[in-house]
Amino acid sequence: MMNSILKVTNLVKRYNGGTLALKDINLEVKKGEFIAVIGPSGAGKSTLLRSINRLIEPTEGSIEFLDQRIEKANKSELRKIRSKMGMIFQHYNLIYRSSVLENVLHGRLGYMGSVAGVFNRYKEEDKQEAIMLLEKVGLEAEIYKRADELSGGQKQRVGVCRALAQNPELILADEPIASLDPKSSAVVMDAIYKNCKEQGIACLVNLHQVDVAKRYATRIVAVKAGTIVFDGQASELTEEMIEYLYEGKEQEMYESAN
Amino acid sequence: MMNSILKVTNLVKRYNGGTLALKDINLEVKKGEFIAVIGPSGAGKSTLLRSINRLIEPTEGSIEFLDQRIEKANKSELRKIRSKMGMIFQHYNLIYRSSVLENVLHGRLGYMGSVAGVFNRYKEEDKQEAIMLLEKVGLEAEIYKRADELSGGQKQRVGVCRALAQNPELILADEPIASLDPKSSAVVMDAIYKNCKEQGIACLVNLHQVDVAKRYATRIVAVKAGTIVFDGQASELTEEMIEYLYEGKEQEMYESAN
Amino acid sequence: MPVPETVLVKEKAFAKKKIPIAHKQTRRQQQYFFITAGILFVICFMQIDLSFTQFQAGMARIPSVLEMMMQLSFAELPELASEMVVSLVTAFLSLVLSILFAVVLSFLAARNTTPNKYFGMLLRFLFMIIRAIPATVWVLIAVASIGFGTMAGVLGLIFPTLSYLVKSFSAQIEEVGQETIEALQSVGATWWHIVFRGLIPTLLTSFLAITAFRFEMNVAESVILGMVGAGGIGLLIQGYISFYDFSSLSLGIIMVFITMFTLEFMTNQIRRRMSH
Amino acid sequence: GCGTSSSSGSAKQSKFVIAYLPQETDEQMQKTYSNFEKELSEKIGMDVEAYQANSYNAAIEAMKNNKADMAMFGPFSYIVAEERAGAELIANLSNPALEGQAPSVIVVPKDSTIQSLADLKGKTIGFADPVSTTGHLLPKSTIVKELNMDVEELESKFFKSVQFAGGHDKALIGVVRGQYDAAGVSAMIPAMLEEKGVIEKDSYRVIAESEPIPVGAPFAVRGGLDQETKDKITEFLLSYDDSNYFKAILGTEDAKFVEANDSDYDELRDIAEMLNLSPEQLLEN
Amino acid sequence: MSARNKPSMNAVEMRRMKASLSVIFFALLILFSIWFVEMDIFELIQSMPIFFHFLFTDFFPPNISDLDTYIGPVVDTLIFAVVTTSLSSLLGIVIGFCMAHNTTPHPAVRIFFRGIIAFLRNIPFLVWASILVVIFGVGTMPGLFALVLFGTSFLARVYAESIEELNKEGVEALDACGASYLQKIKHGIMPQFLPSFYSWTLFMFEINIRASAILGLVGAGGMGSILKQTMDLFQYGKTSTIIAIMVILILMVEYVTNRVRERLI
Ligand SMILES: Nc1ncnc2c1ncn2[C@@H]1O[C@H](COP(=O)(O)OP(=O)(O)OP(=O)(O)O)[C@@H](O)[C@H]1O
Ligand SMILES: Nc1ncnc2c1ncn2[C@@H]1O[C@H](COP(=O)(O)OP(=O)(O)OP(=O)(O)O)[C@@H](O)[C@H]1O
Ligand SMILES: [Mg+2]
Ligand SMILES: [Mg+2]
Repeated sequence: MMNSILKVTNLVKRYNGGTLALKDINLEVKKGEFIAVIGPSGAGKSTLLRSINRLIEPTEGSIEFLDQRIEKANKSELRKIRSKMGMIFQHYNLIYRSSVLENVLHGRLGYMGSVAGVFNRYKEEDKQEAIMLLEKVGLEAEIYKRADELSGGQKQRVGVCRALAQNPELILADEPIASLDPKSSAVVMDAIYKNCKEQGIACLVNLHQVDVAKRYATRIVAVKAGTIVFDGQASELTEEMIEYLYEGKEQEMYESAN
Repeated sequence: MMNSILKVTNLVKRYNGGTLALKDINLEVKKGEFIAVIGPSGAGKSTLLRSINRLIEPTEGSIEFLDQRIEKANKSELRKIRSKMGMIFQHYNLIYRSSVLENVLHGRLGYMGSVAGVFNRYKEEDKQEAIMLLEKVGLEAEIYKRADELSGGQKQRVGVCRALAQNPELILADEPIASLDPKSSAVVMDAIYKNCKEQGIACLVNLHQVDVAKRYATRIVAVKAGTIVFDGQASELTEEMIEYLYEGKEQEMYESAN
Repeated sequence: MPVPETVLVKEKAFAKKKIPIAHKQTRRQQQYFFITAGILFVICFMQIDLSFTQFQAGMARIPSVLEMMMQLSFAELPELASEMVVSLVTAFLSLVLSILFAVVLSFLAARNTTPNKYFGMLLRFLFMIIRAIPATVWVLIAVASIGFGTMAGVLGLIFPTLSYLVKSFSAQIEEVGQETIEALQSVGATWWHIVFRGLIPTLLTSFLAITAFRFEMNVAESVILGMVGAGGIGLLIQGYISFYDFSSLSLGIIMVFITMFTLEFMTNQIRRRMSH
Repeated sequence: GCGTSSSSGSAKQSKFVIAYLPQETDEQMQKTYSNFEKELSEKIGMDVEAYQANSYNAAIEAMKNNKADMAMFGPFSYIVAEERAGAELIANLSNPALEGQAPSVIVVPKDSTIQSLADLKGKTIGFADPVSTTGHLLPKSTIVKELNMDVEELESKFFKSVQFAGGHDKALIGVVRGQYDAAGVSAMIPAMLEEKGVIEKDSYRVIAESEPIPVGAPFAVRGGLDQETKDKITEFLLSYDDSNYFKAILGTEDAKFVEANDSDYDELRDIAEMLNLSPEQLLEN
Repeated sequence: MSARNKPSMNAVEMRRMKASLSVIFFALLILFSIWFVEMDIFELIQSMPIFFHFLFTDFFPPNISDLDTYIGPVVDTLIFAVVTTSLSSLLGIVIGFCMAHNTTPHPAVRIFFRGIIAFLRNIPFLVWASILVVIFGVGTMPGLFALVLFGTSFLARVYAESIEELNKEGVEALDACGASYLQKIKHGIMPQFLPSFYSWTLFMFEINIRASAILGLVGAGGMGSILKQTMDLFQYGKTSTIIAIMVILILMVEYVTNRVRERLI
C-alpha cells in the first residue's frame, strides 16, 4: 500500500448511449510499474485510461491518485492532479501550428497560472528541461520546427516529451504506437520505457500488439468486454489466455475469410 | 517472355521539384507472380507502382503491359489498360458516402461506356459477381452499409474486392496493410494472396514489413533511393541486405534515441 | 472454389429481381431532398407570374442598355476614389473591431468550449437574432445615435460582421474536435490555456481565411450601406443610378469591380501563404 | 465626424451638422458646397459639417438625438420631422421656375385606353414610395379628391392593386414596360428619363396633374438650438445668394431662400391626414 | 544549445520578423483608419446609451396589429426564395463544376467562368437591380433575375471551393479503375460533394430570405419592402415583428439544415 500511487476501485462507466464500457474495474498501480493494458477492440481500454484522468467522467467507483480522490476533485484540484499525470495519445494530439518546443512546454501549463500561460511566460529552466528531453529522444534538430513538419514517429516522440515535461508520477499512453510503422514504434516505445524507468514513473499503456506488451511490460492487464480478465506478469500470459482474449467478432470474420 | 505480362524498361521518374524518384528501373512480371516491393521510406516504391498505371506520368523509359505500351497510350487506351490492372491503396481510397457494393462495382466502370456508368446501369451479373467477392472476404453482412461505417480492415477488404472486380491481370497494392492492426493485416493479406493465386493474377505489393513480405511473396524486389538493389526469392534476402536496405535517416534517429 | 449453397440459392433469386446497390438511407434521404425541392420548386414557380413577352422585350432591350452603359466619363474619378477609400476603411475598421469581440465570443459560444452549456446556447441564439436584423436597420440606429459620418457606417456594420464571425468561428472550433482540447486538458491546462495555447494556434489559418472572406463581404456590404446613408462609394453610385448618369455609373462600377477583384486576389494570396 | 455633443441645447456646442435629404424634384445629385459651410461657420462661430443623408428617417432620428442641427427636408419629411424631432422651419429654398407648376402627374402608357382618372377602376397603379410627397401623397390625394372616395375604399375596392415601385423612375418604367396601368410620379421624372434614353420618347401620356402646393425645400433646425443661433442662421440664409450653392444643391442657379412659415405646410398636413399618413398617425406607435 | 540549432534559430527569427512586420503594418492600417473616420471613443461610449435606448424602446415591444397583412409578403418571400434558390443552385452546380480545378473540363473553361462569376459577384447589387429594372420593368421578373444572379454568383463560388476540398483519394482510385470523366463525377465526386451541396444550398435559402430587400428595390414586394416601409413610417414596432418573423424562418431553415446534416454526413 505504501508505494501504490493509483488505486482504482469498483470503477463503472456507462456511456450516455447506454453502452456499459467498464464493469467493476479494480486496479492498483505501484510506483515505477510499467503496465501494458491489452484487449480486443472495444474492450474498454481507452475508456479505462481516460476515466483515470477524467477526460471521461466515470459513472461509479473511486479513483485514488497520490491519496487524492480524482472523481471527487473540483476543477482546480483536477488541474493539479492532471498536471501529475502525463498522457500520450494514439494520434499524438499535438498543436500542429506551434513549434516542437512549444508543444513540449505545454506540459508545464498545469503548473502555471492562467495568465502566465496565455502570455508565453515559460520559465527558463522549463525551457532548458524541455530541450534536454527533446535531445534525449533524438529531436535536437527539430526543436524549432513546426509540429506538422515532423514524421509520425517524430510527432509521437514530441508527445512523449510533453508527457515527461509534466514531471509526472504516472504516464497514461493510449495506443501510442498504433499509427506508427514498426521502426518508429520501436523508437517510441523505447523512449517511453527508458524514461519511465530512469525517473521511476509508473506507466499504463494500452497496446494492440501482444508481443510488444510482453517485451516491455512488467505487468500485463487484459481487458475484455469491460472486465479485467487477466492481471499478472508477462510470463504468466498463456497462449490460451490470448486466444480467449481476442476471440470474438473480428475473429469470426477472419475465419469466414479463410 | 511468353507469359510475361508486365515489362518495365529503363524507367526514370523525375518529379517537378527535381527529385529523381526512380533511376533506371527494369522489372519484368510474369503471370501469377506475387512480388513484394520493399524499401525504406522515400525509396520510390509508391512512385514505381503509380508509374505503372500512369497515375504518375513516367519521365523516361517504357512500360509494356500485355503487349501494349502504357506510356504511349492515349486516353481511351489508357482507360482500357487500367481496367485490366487493379490497384489497392494504403488509405483504401473508397468513396465513403457510397455503399460497400457500389464501391466494389466501381471496379467495373472501366468496362462500361462512359455514359452507361453515369446512370448507374451496372449489369446484373456484375452485381452478382461483386456480391460473391464480398462474401468471399467475409463482408456479406456489410454489403449495403456505407463505406464509412466500416472498420479499417473491412475497408481494405472492400478495396481488395474492388480491385478483383476488375478481373485484372495484375494487381498493384501500395502498402495495403500499413494502416491496419496486425489482425486485420493478416485478413487482408490473406484475401489478396488467396484470390491472386486462385485466379492467376500477378501482384506487385509494396510492403514495409519485411516479415510479411517474406511470408507471402514468391519474389522480392528491394528498392533503395530509386534503384532496384535486390530482386530475387524471399529465401535469398539476407540479413545484411535488409540491414543495408534500411540504413539511413530513420536508423540514425533510432540510434541517437538509444 | 467451393461455392456455398446460400450463394447458389441467392443467385437464383438474383436472376428474377434487380439487385439494389445503394446505401438505402443515403439514397432515401437524397430522394427526399430532391423530390421535396422539386415539388416545392414547381409549386412556387407556378405561383409567380412571368410573362414571356416581357422577357422577350427585355432581351431585345439589352443591346441598347449595354450601349448606354458603355459610356464612360472620368469627371467623377477623384470623388469616386476618395469615397471608395471611405468604403474600404468602413469595412476594414468594422472588421477589426468585430474580430476583437468575435474571438472571445466564439469560444464562449462553441459547443465544445463553452464554459456553460446553456450560456452557449443563449449566446448562439442571440447572435442568430442579430444576424436576422438587416444591416440597414443597424445603420439607421447607428446614424440616429452617433450622427452622420463614417463612424456610423462602422458601427452599423459591426453587428452583422460580428454575428457572421461568431457563427463561422464557432463552427470551426467545433470542427477541430476533441483531440486538441483533450491534449491540453490532460496536462492540467486551464480554459484560457486551452483557448490561447491550443485552439487559437490550430485555428489561426482557418480564422484568417474566414476573416479574409468576410472582408470582401464587408466591402461589398459597405458599398451597399452607403446607399442607406452611411457614406462611402455607395452614396455616389446610388446618386448616379437615380439620375441615370450612365457615364459616371460605369466608372463607379469599374472602380468597385477592380477594387473587389484586387481584394479577392490579395486575400487568396494571403490564404495560400498562411495555409502551408 | 460624429455629430454634436449629445447634451441638449444649453451646453456649448462647437460643431454644427447639416444634413441634406434627397429632393424628389432634383435632376442631379446634391453636392455639398464648402463655401456655404465656411460662411455659415463664420456667421455662427461653430465648425460646420455637411452630409448627404440618403435615408430620411435616419436624418430625422439623428436630429431628434441632437446629432444633426439643420436639415434640408422634403415637404413631407419636414412635417414628420416637426412632429418626431421638433424641427423648426426657418426658411424655404424655392425654385421660381417651378412655382405654380403641377408637382406630380399621373401617367398611363401611350396607347392605353385609360383617358381619365375614373377609367382607373380595376387597374393596377404604381407609386414611387409610401413616404414620397410627389410620388405618393399628392397624386393619391388628387385621385381621392377627383373621384370623391375615401382612401380605404380607393385602395381596397377601386384599384385592382396599389404598388410601390421603390422610386419615381421605377414607377414610371413600370408603366412604360406594362407592369402598371398607371403611375403617380413627380412631374419632373418623365422628361428626365426620356432625355436619358431610359424610356422611349412619347411612350407615356399624362392623364392628370396635381394642384400646385406653395412649398419648396424646407430648411429646418433642431428645436433645442438657442434662439440666437437660430436667428443668425435665418438671417444668413435669407441673405444668401451664391448661385453656385443653389446649383450644387438643387441643380439650378435660379433658386433662392424665402421666408417660410410652418402653416404653409398645413395643406400638406391635411392631405397626409386624408391619406392616413399624418405624422400623428404614423408616430402613435 | 549546440551550434546545430543556429540555422533553425535564424529561420525562426525570420518568421518572427515577418510576423512582427505584418503586425506593425496592420497596426498602422488600423491607426490610419481610426484617424480617417475620426473615431472618438469618448463620443462613441456616450452614444451607446442612445443606441441601446433606441434599440430597446423604439423596437420593443413588437407591434403585431398588422400581422395578417404580412402573410402575403412572407409567402411571396418564401416563394421567391424557393424558386431562386433552386434556379441558382442548378446554375451554380454546373458553373461550379466548370470552375473547380479538379473537375473542370478544360483550364480555359475554368478561367472563363471564374471571370464571369467574379464580375457578377463584385458589382453592387443595387446596380444589377437597377439595370434589370431598365431592361425588364418592375416586379417579379427583375426580382427573380436579381436574386438568381446574386445566388448563382455566390453558390458557384462556394460549390467550386467545396469540390476542390474533397478528398482526392477516392477519385484517384476510380482513375485507377479506368473510369471516364463523367463516371468520376457521378461516382466519385457527387457522393462526396452532396453534403456540402445540401448545406450551402440551404444556407443560400436562408440568405435569400434575408435578401428579400433586393425585391423591394425592384418593386417586387416581399418582406424587405415592408421592412423599409415600416422603418420609413417610424413604425419600428412593426419592423421588429418582421424581424421576428425572419428569425423564425431562419430558425426553421437552420433546423432543417441541422437535421439534414445529422442524417447525411
Ligand atoms: N463516447 C462514447 N459514447 C458512447 N459509447 C462509447 C464512447 N466511446 C466508446 N464507447 C463504447 O465503449 C466501449 C469501449 O470503448 P473503448 O474505446 O474504451 O475501447 P478500446 O478498448 O479502447 O477499443 P480500441 O482498441 O478500438 O481503441 C465500446 O463499445 C465503444 O463503442
Ligand atoms: N508528388 C511529388 N512531388 C515531388 N516529389 C515527390 C512526390 N511524391 C514523392 N516524391 C518524392 O519522391 C521520392 C520517392 O517517393 P515515394 O513516395 O515513391 O517513396 P516510397 O518508397 O513510397 O516511400 P513511403 O514508404 O514513405 O511511402 C521521395 O523523395 C519523395 O519525397
Ligand atoms: Mg481505444
Ligand atoms: Mg509510398
